[in-house]
Amino acid sequence: MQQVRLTLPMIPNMELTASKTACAMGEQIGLSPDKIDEVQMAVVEACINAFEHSGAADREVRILFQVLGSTDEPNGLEIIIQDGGGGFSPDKIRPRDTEEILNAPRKRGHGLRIIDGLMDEVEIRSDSEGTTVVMRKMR
Amino acid sequence: MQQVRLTLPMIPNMELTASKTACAMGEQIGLSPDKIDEVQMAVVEACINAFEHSGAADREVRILFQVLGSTDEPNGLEIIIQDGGGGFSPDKIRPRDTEEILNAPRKRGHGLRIIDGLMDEVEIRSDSEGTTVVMRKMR
Amino acid sequence: MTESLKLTVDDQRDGLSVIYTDGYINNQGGEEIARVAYELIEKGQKCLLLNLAGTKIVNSIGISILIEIIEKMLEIDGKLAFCRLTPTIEKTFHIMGLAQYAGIYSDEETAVTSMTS
Amino acid sequence: MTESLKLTVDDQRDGLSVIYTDGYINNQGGEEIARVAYELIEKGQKCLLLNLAGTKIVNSIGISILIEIIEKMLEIDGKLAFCRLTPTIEKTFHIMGLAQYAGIYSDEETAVTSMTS
Ligand SMILES: Nc1ncnc2c1ncn2[C@@H]1O[C@H](COP(=O)(O)OP(=O)(O)O)[C@@H](O)[C@H]1O
Ligand SMILES: Nc1ncnc2c1ncn2[C@@H]1O[C@H](COP(=O)(O)OP(=O)(O)O)[C@@H](O)[C@H]1O
Repeated sequence: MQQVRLTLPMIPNMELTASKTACAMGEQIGLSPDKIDEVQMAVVEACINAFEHSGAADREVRILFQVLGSTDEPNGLEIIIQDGGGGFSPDKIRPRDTEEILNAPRKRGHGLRIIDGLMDEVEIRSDSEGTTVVMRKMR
Repeated sequence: MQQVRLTLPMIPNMELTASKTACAMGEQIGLSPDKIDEVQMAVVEACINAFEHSGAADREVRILFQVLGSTDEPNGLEIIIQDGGGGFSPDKIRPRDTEEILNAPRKRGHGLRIIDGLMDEVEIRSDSEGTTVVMRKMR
Repeated sequence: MTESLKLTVDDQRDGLSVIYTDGYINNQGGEEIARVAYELIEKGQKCLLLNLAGTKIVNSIGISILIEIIEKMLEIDGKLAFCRLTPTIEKTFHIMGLAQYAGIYSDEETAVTSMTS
Repeated sequence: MTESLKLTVDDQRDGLSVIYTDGYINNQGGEEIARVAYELIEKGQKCLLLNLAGTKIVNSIGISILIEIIEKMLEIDGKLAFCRLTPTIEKTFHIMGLAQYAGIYSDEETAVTSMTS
Protein backbone atom coordinates (compact mmCIF):
# COMPACT_ATOMS: atom_id res chain seq x y z
CA MET A 1 0.00 0.00 0.00
CA GLN A 2 1.12 3.50 -0.79
CA GLN A 3 2.22 5.31 2.35
CA VAL A 4 3.73 8.69 3.02
CA ARG A 5 4.99 9.57 6.47
CA LEU A 6 5.50 13.07 7.80
CA THR A 7 6.97 14.10 11.14
CA LEU A 8 6.41 17.70 12.17
CA PRO A 9 7.65 19.79 15.08
CA MET A 10 4.87 21.35 17.17
CA ILE A 11 5.46 24.90 15.96
CA PRO A 12 2.81 27.37 14.83
CA ASN A 13 1.95 27.11 11.12
CA MET A 14 3.54 23.65 10.76
CA GLU A 15 -0.03 22.42 10.33
CA LEU A 16 0.15 24.08 6.90
CA THR A 17 2.97 21.76 5.88
CA ALA A 18 0.77 18.83 6.82
CA SER A 19 -2.16 20.26 4.91
CA LYS A 20 -0.03 20.83 1.77
CA THR A 21 1.17 17.25 1.92
CA ALA A 22 -2.45 16.14 2.22
CA CYS A 23 -3.23 18.27 -0.82
CA ALA A 24 -0.46 16.67 -2.87
CA MET A 25 -1.66 13.19 -1.90
CA GLY A 26 -5.25 14.08 -2.68
CA GLU A 27 -4.32 15.37 -6.13
CA GLN A 28 -2.27 12.25 -6.67
CA ILE A 29 -5.28 9.98 -6.22
CA GLY A 30 -7.69 12.27 -8.03
CA LEU A 31 -9.81 13.54 -5.13
CA SER A 32 -11.99 16.47 -6.21
CA PRO A 33 -10.70 19.96 -5.31
CA ASP A 34 -13.52 20.45 -2.78
CA LYS A 35 -12.76 17.15 -1.05
CA ILE A 36 -9.07 18.06 -0.97
CA ASP A 37 -9.99 21.36 0.71
CA GLU A 38 -12.00 19.44 3.31
CA VAL A 39 -9.14 17.07 4.01
CA GLN A 40 -6.72 19.99 4.30
CA MET A 41 -8.86 21.75 6.86
CA ALA A 42 -9.44 18.57 8.91
CA VAL A 43 -5.69 17.92 8.95
CA VAL A 44 -5.07 21.46 10.18
CA GLU A 45 -7.52 20.93 13.06
CA ALA A 46 -6.03 17.59 14.08
CA CYS A 47 -2.53 19.07 14.05
CA ILE A 48 -3.37 22.13 16.12
CA ASN A 49 -5.17 19.92 18.64
CA ALA A 50 -1.97 17.92 19.02
CA PHE A 51 0.11 21.12 19.21
CA GLU A 52 -2.18 22.74 21.79
CA HIS A 53 -3.53 19.95 23.92
CA SER A 54 -1.26 16.92 23.77
CA GLY A 55 1.56 18.21 25.95
CA ALA A 56 3.83 15.68 24.20
CA ALA A 57 7.39 15.81 25.54
CA ASP A 58 9.01 15.25 22.13
CA ARG A 59 7.01 18.14 20.64
CA GLU A 60 6.41 16.14 17.47
CA VAL A 61 3.36 15.04 15.50
CA ARG A 62 3.59 11.98 13.29
CA ILE A 63 1.34 11.72 10.29
CA LEU A 64 0.75 8.75 8.03
CA PHE A 65 -0.99 9.28 4.70
CA GLN A 66 -2.28 6.06 3.26
CA VAL A 67 -3.90 5.51 -0.10
CA LEU A 68 -6.93 3.24 0.19
CA GLY A 69 -7.83 0.80 -2.58
CA SER A 70 -5.29 -0.35 -5.15
CA THR A 71 -2.53 1.69 -6.75
CA ASP A 72 -4.35 1.56 -10.08
CA GLU A 73 -7.70 2.35 -8.54
CA PRO A 74 -7.23 4.36 -5.37
CA ASN A 75 -10.59 4.96 -3.74
CA GLY A 76 -9.70 7.18 -0.83
CA LEU A 77 -7.17 8.64 1.54
CA GLU A 78 -6.61 7.63 5.16
CA ILE A 79 -4.70 10.02 7.39
CA ILE A 80 -3.44 8.97 10.80
CA ILE A 81 -2.28 11.77 13.09
CA GLN A 82 -0.44 10.69 16.18
CA ASP A 83 1.06 12.41 19.19
CA GLY A 84 2.79 11.05 22.27
CA GLY A 85 1.01 13.34 24.71
CA GLY A 86 -1.19 12.88 27.77
CA GLY A 87 -4.35 11.92 25.90
CA PHE A 88 -7.99 12.66 26.72
CA SER A 89 -11.37 10.93 26.80
CA PRO A 90 -13.02 11.54 23.45
CA ASP A 91 -16.36 10.27 24.85
CA LYS A 92 -16.42 13.02 27.43
CA ILE A 93 -16.10 15.73 24.80
CA ARG A 94 -19.73 16.61 24.26
CA PRO A 95 -20.52 18.50 21.06
CA ARG A 96 -21.67 21.98 21.97
CA ASP A 97 -24.25 23.82 19.95
CA THR A 98 -23.70 27.33 18.69
CA GLU A 99 -25.98 28.97 21.25
CA GLU A 100 -23.90 27.46 23.99
CA ILE A 101 -20.67 28.44 22.29
CA LEU A 102 -21.86 32.03 21.88
CA ASN A 103 -22.62 32.23 25.59
CA ALA A 104 -19.48 30.49 26.80
CA PRO A 105 -16.67 32.73 28.05
CA ARG A 106 -14.07 31.12 25.75
CA LYS A 107 -15.21 30.44 22.22
CA ARG A 108 -13.57 27.08 21.70
CA GLY A 109 -14.41 23.41 21.26
CA HIS A 110 -14.76 23.39 17.51
CA GLY A 111 -11.88 21.29 16.29
CA LEU A 112 -13.31 17.81 16.68
CA ARG A 113 -16.70 18.91 15.30
CA ILE A 114 -15.01 20.31 12.21
CA ILE A 115 -13.00 17.13 11.67
CA ASP A 116 -16.16 15.04 12.07
CA GLY A 117 -18.12 17.23 9.72
CA LEU A 118 -15.52 17.39 6.96
CA MET A 119 -14.27 13.80 6.86
CA ASP A 120 -16.18 10.65 5.90
CA GLU A 121 -14.93 8.57 8.81
CA VAL A 122 -13.14 9.56 12.01
CA GLU A 123 -11.83 7.40 14.84
CA ILE A 124 -10.02 8.67 17.89
CA ARG A 125 -7.90 6.47 20.14
CA SER A 126 -6.45 8.16 23.15
CA ASP A 127 -4.83 7.06 26.37
CA SER A 128 -2.06 8.27 28.66
CA GLU A 129 0.52 7.32 26.01
CA GLY A 130 -0.92 9.68 23.43
CA THR A 131 -3.63 10.32 20.90
CA THR A 132 -4.21 8.87 17.46
CA VAL A 133 -6.78 10.37 15.12
CA VAL A 134 -7.66 8.24 12.09
CA MET A 135 -9.62 10.01 9.37
CA ARG A 136 -10.73 8.91 5.95
CA LYS A 137 -11.99 10.61 2.84
CA MET A 138 -13.36 8.51 0.01
CA ARG A 139 -13.32 9.53 -3.63
CA MET B 1 16.21 23.25 15.19
CA GLN B 2 13.05 23.04 13.18
CA GLN B 3 12.90 19.76 11.30
CA VAL B 4 10.29 18.11 9.14
CA ARG B 5 10.74 14.54 7.99
CA LEU B 6 9.02 12.95 5.04
CA THR B 7 9.19 9.35 3.89
CA LEU B 8 7.92 8.62 0.40
CA PRO B 9 7.39 5.44 -1.57
CA MET B 10 9.25 5.32 -4.89
CA ILE B 11 6.15 5.69 -7.03
CA PRO B 12 5.73 8.03 -10.00
CA ASN B 13 4.52 11.52 -9.05
CA MET B 14 5.41 11.08 -5.38
CA GLU B 15 8.14 13.64 -6.07
CA LEU B 16 5.30 16.17 -6.21
CA THR B 17 4.41 15.44 -2.60
CA ALA B 18 8.01 16.20 -1.67
CA SER B 19 7.99 19.39 -3.70
CA LYS B 20 4.74 20.59 -2.08
CA THR B 21 6.19 19.97 1.35
CA ALA B 22 9.25 21.97 0.30
CA CYS B 23 6.92 24.73 -0.85
CA ALA B 24 5.11 24.81 2.49
CA MET B 25 8.42 24.98 4.37
CA GLY B 26 9.73 27.70 2.07
CA GLU B 27 6.62 29.81 2.61
CA GLN B 28 6.93 29.22 6.31
CA ILE B 29 10.38 30.81 6.45
CA GLY B 30 9.58 33.54 3.98
CA LEU B 31 11.62 32.42 0.95
CA SER B 32 10.67 34.39 -2.16
CA PRO B 33 8.24 32.68 -4.57
CA ASP B 34 10.99 32.31 -7.20
CA LYS B 35 13.37 30.68 -4.73
CA ILE B 36 10.58 28.37 -3.60
CA ASP B 37 10.04 27.35 -7.24
CA GLU B 38 13.75 26.59 -7.57
CA VAL B 39 13.75 24.48 -4.42
CA GLN B 40 10.66 22.62 -5.62
CA MET B 41 12.25 21.73 -8.93
CA ALA B 42 15.53 20.65 -7.33
CA VAL B 43 13.63 18.42 -4.91
CA VAL B 44 11.76 16.84 -7.83
CA GLU B 45 15.07 16.02 -9.56
CA ALA B 46 16.66 14.55 -6.46
CA CYS B 47 13.59 12.38 -5.85
CA ILE B 48 13.34 11.02 -9.36
CA ASN B 49 17.06 10.23 -9.32
CA ALA B 50 16.47 8.14 -6.21
CA PHE B 51 13.38 6.54 -7.78
CA GLU B 52 15.14 5.75 -11.05
CA HIS B 53 18.73 5.01 -10.19
CA SER B 54 19.06 3.97 -6.55
CA GLY B 55 17.68 0.46 -6.81
CA ALA B 56 16.87 0.68 -3.10
CA ALA B 57 15.28 -2.53 -1.82
CA ASP B 58 12.87 -0.73 0.55
CA ARG B 59 11.61 1.47 -2.31
CA GLU B 60 11.57 4.49 -0.02
CA VAL B 61 13.11 7.95 -0.08
CA ARG B 62 13.64 9.77 3.19
CA ILE B 63 13.68 13.54 3.20
CA LEU B 64 14.67 15.88 6.00
CA PHE B 65 13.72 19.54 5.74
CA GLN B 66 15.71 21.68 8.10
CA VAL B 67 15.32 25.37 8.79
CA LEU B 68 18.70 27.10 8.97
CA GLY B 69 19.28 30.00 11.34
CA SER B 70 17.11 30.62 14.37
CA THR B 71 13.36 30.12 14.66
CA ASP B 72 12.86 33.88 14.88
CA GLU B 73 15.24 34.60 12.06
CA PRO B 74 15.37 31.66 9.69
CA ASN B 75 17.93 32.33 6.98
CA GLY B 76 17.55 29.32 4.73
CA LEU B 77 16.32 25.82 4.10
CA GLU B 78 18.42 22.65 4.05
CA ILE B 79 16.94 19.58 2.40
CA ILE B 80 18.54 16.17 2.79
CA ILE B 81 17.31 13.46 0.43
CA GLN B 82 18.40 9.98 1.25
CA ASP B 83 17.97 6.55 -0.30
CA GLY B 84 19.30 3.14 0.71
CA GLY B 85 20.28 2.11 -2.81
CA GLY B 86 23.47 1.01 -4.51
CA GLY B 87 25.03 4.46 -4.79
CA PHE B 88 27.28 5.91 -7.49
CA SER B 89 30.45 7.96 -7.87
CA PRO B 90 29.41 11.61 -8.13
CA ASP B 91 32.94 12.57 -9.25
CA LYS B 92 32.66 10.35 -12.29
CA ILE B 93 29.51 12.07 -13.49
CA ARG B 94 30.95 14.63 -15.85
CA PRO B 95 28.70 17.54 -16.73
CA ARG B 96 27.81 17.28 -20.39
CA ASP B 97 27.27 20.32 -22.53
CA THR B 98 24.20 20.78 -24.66
CA GLU B 99 25.94 20.00 -27.96
CA GLU B 100 26.93 16.66 -26.53
CA ILE B 101 23.46 16.03 -25.15
CA LEU B 102 21.87 16.84 -28.51
CA ASN B 103 24.13 14.32 -30.22
CA ALA B 104 23.80 11.58 -27.62
CA PRO B 105 21.40 8.76 -28.39
CA ARG B 106 19.56 9.15 -25.07
CA LYS B 107 18.87 12.68 -23.99
CA ARG B 108 19.57 12.34 -20.28
CA GLY B 109 22.05 13.41 -17.64
CA HIS B 110 20.35 16.63 -16.61
CA GLY B 111 19.20 16.02 -13.07
CA LEU B 112 22.36 16.79 -11.15
CA ARG B 113 23.10 19.83 -13.31
CA ILE B 114 19.65 21.22 -12.60
CA ILE B 115 20.04 20.66 -8.87
CA ASP B 116 23.44 22.36 -8.93
CA GLY B 117 22.14 25.26 -10.94
CA LEU B 118 19.03 25.91 -8.87
CA MET B 119 20.33 25.49 -5.33
CA ASP B 120 22.90 27.59 -3.48
CA GLU B 121 24.87 24.65 -2.10
CA VAL B 122 24.82 20.97 -2.99
CA GLU B 123 26.74 18.05 -1.49
CA ILE B 124 26.42 14.44 -2.55
CA ARG B 125 27.57 11.54 -0.43
CA SER B 126 27.19 8.15 -2.00
CA ASP B 127 28.48 4.66 -1.31
CA SER B 128 27.21 1.12 -1.58
CA GLU B 129 24.83 1.75 1.33
CA GLY B 130 23.02 4.51 -0.48
CA THR B 131 23.00 8.12 -1.57
CA THR B 132 22.48 11.32 0.38
CA VAL B 133 21.98 14.63 -1.39
CA VAL B 134 22.26 17.70 0.83
CA MET B 135 21.02 20.93 -0.72
CA ARG B 136 20.62 24.40 0.69
CA LYS B 137 18.79 27.54 -0.34
CA MET B 138 19.45 30.75 1.53
CA ARG B 139 16.94 33.58 1.89
CA MET C 1 8.05 33.89 9.75
CA THR C 2 5.59 34.85 7.03
CA GLU C 3 2.27 33.20 6.12
CA SER C 4 0.56 36.06 7.89
CA LEU C 5 -2.88 37.22 6.87
CA LYS C 6 -3.07 40.43 4.87
CA LEU C 7 -6.11 42.69 5.18
CA THR C 8 -7.41 45.46 2.98
CA VAL C 9 -10.29 47.67 4.07
CA ASP C 10 -12.73 49.58 1.92
CA ASP C 11 -14.44 52.09 4.22
CA GLN C 12 -15.35 54.55 1.49
CA ARG C 13 -18.80 53.12 0.97
CA ASP C 14 -22.23 54.18 2.02
CA GLY C 15 -23.38 52.39 5.13
CA LEU C 16 -20.88 49.53 5.22
CA SER C 17 -17.19 48.65 5.22
CA VAL C 18 -15.68 45.71 3.42
CA ILE C 19 -12.68 43.83 4.82
CA TYR C 20 -10.78 41.74 2.28
CA THR C 21 -8.65 38.87 3.60
CA ASP C 22 -5.63 37.36 1.91
CA GLY C 23 -4.24 34.21 3.52
CA TYR C 24 -4.68 31.82 6.42
CA ILE C 25 -7.12 32.80 9.19
CA ASN C 26 -5.54 31.34 12.32
CA ASN C 27 -5.07 32.82 15.78
CA GLN C 28 -3.14 35.90 14.65
CA GLY C 29 -5.22 36.23 11.50
CA GLY C 30 -8.46 36.23 13.51
CA GLU C 31 -7.05 38.77 15.94
CA GLU C 32 -5.97 41.01 13.11
CA ILE C 33 -9.50 40.91 11.69
CA ALA C 34 -10.91 41.66 15.17
CA ARG C 35 -8.56 44.62 15.58
CA VAL C 36 -9.61 46.12 12.24
CA ALA C 37 -13.30 45.38 12.88
CA TYR C 38 -13.25 47.02 16.33
CA GLU C 39 -11.52 50.05 14.85
CA LEU C 40 -14.30 50.38 12.27
CA ILE C 41 -16.94 49.93 14.99
CA GLU C 42 -15.26 52.68 17.07
CA LYS C 43 -15.57 54.97 14.07
CA GLY C 44 -19.32 54.31 14.08
CA GLN C 45 -19.51 51.61 11.42
CA LYS C 46 -22.27 49.08 12.21
CA CYS C 47 -22.25 47.10 9.02
CA LEU C 48 -19.23 44.96 8.18
CA LEU C 49 -18.70 42.61 5.26
CA LEU C 50 -15.83 40.14 5.28
CA ASN C 51 -14.83 39.14 1.74
CA LEU C 52 -12.88 35.88 2.09
CA ALA C 53 -12.05 35.41 -1.60
CA GLY C 54 -8.34 35.36 -0.76
CA THR C 55 -8.62 32.76 2.01
CA LYS C 56 -8.42 29.03 1.41
CA ILE C 57 -7.90 27.83 4.99
CA VAL C 58 -9.41 28.88 8.29
CA ASN C 59 -8.76 27.14 11.59
CA SER C 60 -11.03 26.73 14.58
CA ILE C 61 -9.14 29.28 16.65
CA GLY C 62 -9.58 31.81 13.88
CA ILE C 63 -13.29 30.94 13.68
CA SER C 64 -13.69 31.34 17.44
CA ILE C 65 -12.39 34.89 17.13
CA LEU C 66 -14.83 35.55 14.29
CA ILE C 67 -17.62 34.37 16.64
CA GLU C 68 -16.46 36.93 19.18
CA ILE C 69 -16.76 39.67 16.58
CA ILE C 70 -20.28 38.47 15.70
CA GLU C 71 -21.21 38.63 19.38
CA LYS C 72 -19.92 42.18 19.63
CA MET C 73 -21.95 43.12 16.57
CA LEU C 74 -25.11 41.60 18.06
CA GLU C 75 -24.56 43.69 21.20
CA ILE C 76 -24.44 46.95 19.30
CA ASP C 77 -27.26 45.99 16.91
CA GLY C 78 -24.82 45.86 14.03
CA LYS C 79 -24.45 43.41 11.17
CA LEU C 80 -21.55 41.21 10.14
CA ALA C 81 -21.71 39.19 6.96
CA PHE C 82 -19.39 37.04 4.86
CA CYS C 83 -19.00 36.57 1.14
CA ARG C 84 -16.89 34.59 -1.36
CA LEU C 85 -16.34 31.57 0.92
CA THR C 86 -14.90 28.36 -0.53
CA PRO C 87 -17.44 25.51 -0.28
CA THR C 88 -15.31 24.01 2.52
CA ILE C 89 -15.19 27.21 4.57
CA GLU C 90 -18.93 27.64 4.06
CA LYS C 91 -19.48 24.04 5.20
CA THR C 92 -17.32 24.69 8.26
CA PHE C 93 -19.31 27.84 9.09
CA HIS C 94 -22.48 25.76 8.86
CA ILE C 95 -21.03 23.03 11.07
CA MET C 96 -20.42 25.75 13.66
CA GLY C 97 -23.90 27.23 13.15
CA LEU C 98 -22.44 30.63 12.31
CA ALA C 99 -24.96 31.08 9.51
CA GLN C 100 -27.68 31.66 12.15
CA TYR C 101 -25.92 34.79 13.36
CA ALA C 102 -24.15 36.11 10.29
CA GLY C 103 -25.22 36.38 6.69
CA ILE C 104 -23.32 34.32 4.13
CA TYR C 105 -23.44 35.52 0.52
CA SER C 106 -21.92 34.14 -2.65
CA ASP C 107 -20.60 37.47 -3.91
CA GLU C 108 -20.00 41.00 -2.76
CA GLU C 109 -22.74 42.60 -4.79
CA THR C 110 -25.47 40.36 -3.39
CA ALA C 111 -24.12 40.92 0.12
CA VAL C 112 -24.02 44.71 -0.23
CA THR C 113 -27.52 44.90 -1.72
CA SER C 114 -28.98 42.72 0.99
CA MET C 115 -27.12 44.38 3.88
CA THR C 116 -27.84 48.00 2.95
CA SER C 117 -31.48 47.62 1.96
CA MET D 1 -4.08 8.55 -10.96
CA THR D 2 -4.49 12.13 -12.11
CA GLU D 3 -1.89 14.94 -12.19
CA SER D 4 -1.61 14.37 -15.89
CA LEU D 5 -0.69 17.16 -18.26
CA LYS D 6 -3.51 18.68 -20.29
CA LEU D 7 -2.81 20.11 -23.74
CA THR D 8 -4.76 22.47 -25.95
CA VAL D 9 -3.75 23.17 -29.52
CA ASP D 10 -4.48 26.22 -31.61
CA ASP D 11 -3.72 25.25 -35.22
CA GLN D 12 -6.01 27.82 -36.78
CA ARG D 13 -3.30 30.38 -37.22
CA ASP D 14 -1.26 31.53 -40.15
CA GLY D 15 2.10 29.84 -40.29
CA LEU D 16 2.31 28.46 -36.77
CA SER D 17 0.54 26.31 -34.19
CA VAL D 18 0.43 27.03 -30.48
CA ILE D 19 0.41 24.23 -27.90
CA TYR D 20 -0.82 25.27 -24.44
CA THR D 21 0.23 23.12 -21.49
CA ASP D 22 -1.58 22.77 -18.21
CA GLY D 23 0.24 20.85 -15.48
CA TYR D 24 3.41 18.95 -14.71
CA ILE D 25 5.75 18.13 -17.62
CA ASN D 26 7.24 14.77 -16.63
CA ASN D 27 7.83 11.63 -18.66
CA GLN D 28 4.23 11.20 -19.81
CA GLY D 29 3.72 14.93 -20.14
CA GLY D 30 6.74 15.25 -22.43
CA GLU D 31 5.60 12.31 -24.49
CA GLU D 32 2.15 13.77 -24.85
CA ILE D 33 3.69 17.04 -26.11
CA ALA D 34 5.87 15.05 -28.54
CA ARG D 35 2.87 13.12 -29.85
CA VAL D 36 0.92 16.32 -30.51
CA ALA D 37 3.99 18.06 -31.99
CA TYR D 38 4.74 15.17 -34.39
CA GLU D 39 1.09 15.13 -35.46
CA LEU D 40 1.31 18.83 -36.33
CA ILE D 41 4.61 18.27 -38.16
CA GLU D 42 3.00 15.43 -40.17
CA LYS D 43 0.29 17.86 -41.20
CA GLY D 44 3.02 20.13 -42.59
CA GLN D 45 3.38 22.56 -39.70
CA LYS D 46 7.00 23.72 -39.33
CA CYS D 47 6.53 26.40 -36.71
CA LEU D 48 5.50 25.40 -33.19
CA LEU D 49 5.09 27.57 -30.12
CA LEU D 50 4.79 26.00 -26.69
CA ASN D 51 2.97 28.28 -24.27
CA LEU D 52 3.88 27.03 -20.78
CA ALA D 53 1.77 29.54 -18.80
CA GLY D 54 -0.08 26.65 -17.15
CA THR D 55 3.05 24.76 -16.09
CA LYS D 56 4.84 25.37 -12.79
CA ILE D 57 7.06 22.27 -12.72
CA VAL D 58 9.06 20.47 -15.38
CA ASN D 59 11.38 17.55 -14.68
CA SER D 60 14.55 16.55 -16.46
CA ILE D 61 12.93 13.59 -18.19
CA GLY D 62 10.28 15.92 -19.57
CA ILE D 63 13.00 18.33 -20.69
CA SER D 64 14.92 15.55 -22.41
CA ILE D 65 11.84 14.80 -24.49
CA LEU D 66 11.51 18.49 -25.37
CA ILE D 67 15.14 18.36 -26.56
CA GLU D 68 14.20 15.47 -28.84
CA ILE D 69 11.42 17.55 -30.36
CA ILE D 70 13.87 20.43 -30.91
CA GLU D 71 16.24 18.04 -32.69
CA LYS D 72 13.47 16.83 -34.95
CA MET D 73 12.58 20.43 -35.78
CA LEU D 74 16.22 21.23 -36.64
CA GLU D 75 16.23 18.24 -39.01
CA ILE D 76 13.23 19.50 -40.96
CA ASP D 77 14.35 23.15 -40.85
CA GLY D 78 11.43 24.00 -38.63
CA LYS D 79 11.20 26.21 -35.55
CA LEU D 80 10.19 25.46 -32.00
CA ALA D 81 9.86 28.23 -29.46
CA PHE D 82 8.62 28.64 -25.90
CA CYS D 83 6.77 31.41 -24.14
CA ARG D 84 5.38 32.28 -20.70
CA LEU D 85 7.99 30.30 -18.72
CA THR D 86 8.26 30.83 -14.96
CA PRO D 87 11.66 32.33 -14.05
CA THR D 88 12.68 28.92 -12.66
CA ILE D 89 11.73 27.00 -15.80
CA GLU D 90 13.54 29.61 -17.89
CA LYS D 91 16.60 29.25 -15.64
CA THR D 92 16.44 25.48 -16.03
CA PHE D 93 16.22 25.79 -19.82
CA HIS D 94 19.30 28.00 -19.70
CA ILE D 95 21.16 25.54 -17.48
CA MET D 96 20.47 22.93 -20.16
CA GLY D 97 21.50 25.30 -22.95
CA LEU D 98 18.14 24.89 -24.67
CA ALA D 99 18.02 28.62 -25.40
CA GLN D 100 20.70 28.11 -28.07
CA TYR D 101 18.37 25.90 -30.10
CA ALA D 102 14.92 27.20 -29.30
CA GLY D 103 13.57 30.71 -28.92
CA ILE D 104 12.31 31.75 -25.49
CA TYR D 105 9.83 34.62 -25.37
CA SER D 106 8.10 36.34 -22.49
CA ASP D 107 4.66 36.36 -24.09
CA GLU D 108 2.75 34.85 -26.96
CA GLU D 109 2.46 38.02 -29.02
CA THR D 110 6.20 38.68 -29.05
CA ALA D 111 6.82 35.02 -29.91
CA VAL D 112 4.34 34.99 -32.78
CA THR D 113 5.62 38.27 -34.25
CA SER D 114 9.21 37.11 -34.11
CA MET D 115 8.54 33.59 -35.42
CA THR D 116 6.37 34.53 -38.37
CA SER D 117 8.35 37.53 -39.62
N1 LIG E 1 -4.35 15.45 20.64
C1 LIG E 1 -4.98 15.73 21.80
N2 LIG E 1 -4.35 15.49 23.00
C2 LIG E 1 -4.98 15.76 24.17
N3 LIG E 1 -6.23 16.30 24.24
C3 LIG E 1 -6.91 16.56 23.11
C4 LIG E 1 -6.33 16.30 21.85
N4 LIG E 1 -7.24 16.65 20.90
C5 LIG E 1 -8.31 17.12 21.55
N5 LIG E 1 -8.13 17.07 22.89
C6 LIG E 1 -9.12 17.47 23.94
O1 LIG E 1 -10.39 17.59 23.36
C7 LIG E 1 -10.93 18.90 23.59
C8 LIG E 1 -11.80 19.33 22.44
O2 LIG E 1 -11.03 19.54 21.30
P1 LIG E 1 -11.58 20.42 20.11
O3 LIG E 1 -12.95 19.96 19.74
O4 LIG E 1 -10.60 20.39 19.03
O5 LIG E 1 -11.73 21.88 20.69
P2 LIG E 1 -10.63 22.95 21.12
O6 LIG E 1 -9.33 22.55 20.54
O7 LIG E 1 -11.17 24.20 20.53
O8 LIG E 1 -10.65 22.92 22.61
C9 LIG E 1 -9.72 19.78 23.83
O9 LIG E 1 -10.02 20.91 24.58
C10 LIG E 1 -8.78 18.82 24.54
O10 LIG E 1 -9.10 18.74 25.92
N1 LIG F 1 20.24 8.42 -5.97
C1 LIG F 1 21.07 7.85 -6.87
N2 LIG F 1 21.44 6.55 -6.74
C2 LIG F 1 22.25 5.97 -7.65
N3 LIG F 1 22.75 6.60 -8.73
C3 LIG F 1 22.42 7.89 -8.94
C4 LIG F 1 21.56 8.59 -8.02
N4 LIG F 1 21.44 9.85 -8.49
C5 LIG F 1 22.16 9.94 -9.61
N5 LIG F 1 22.76 8.77 -9.90
C6 LIG F 1 23.67 8.49 -11.04
O1 LIG F 1 24.08 9.71 -11.62
C7 LIG F 1 23.75 9.76 -13.00
C8 LIG F 1 23.47 11.17 -13.43
O2 LIG F 1 22.27 11.61 -12.84
P1 LIG F 1 21.49 12.84 -13.44
O3 LIG F 1 22.42 13.98 -13.65
O4 LIG F 1 20.35 13.13 -12.56
O5 LIG F 1 20.99 12.37 -14.86
P2 LIG F 1 19.90 11.30 -15.29
O6 LIG F 1 19.04 11.01 -14.13
O7 LIG F 1 19.19 12.00 -16.39
O8 LIG F 1 20.71 10.12 -15.76
C9 LIG F 1 22.60 8.79 -13.15
O9 LIG F 1 22.50 8.31 -14.45
C10 LIG F 1 22.96 7.71 -12.14
O10 LIG F 1 23.92 6.81 -12.68
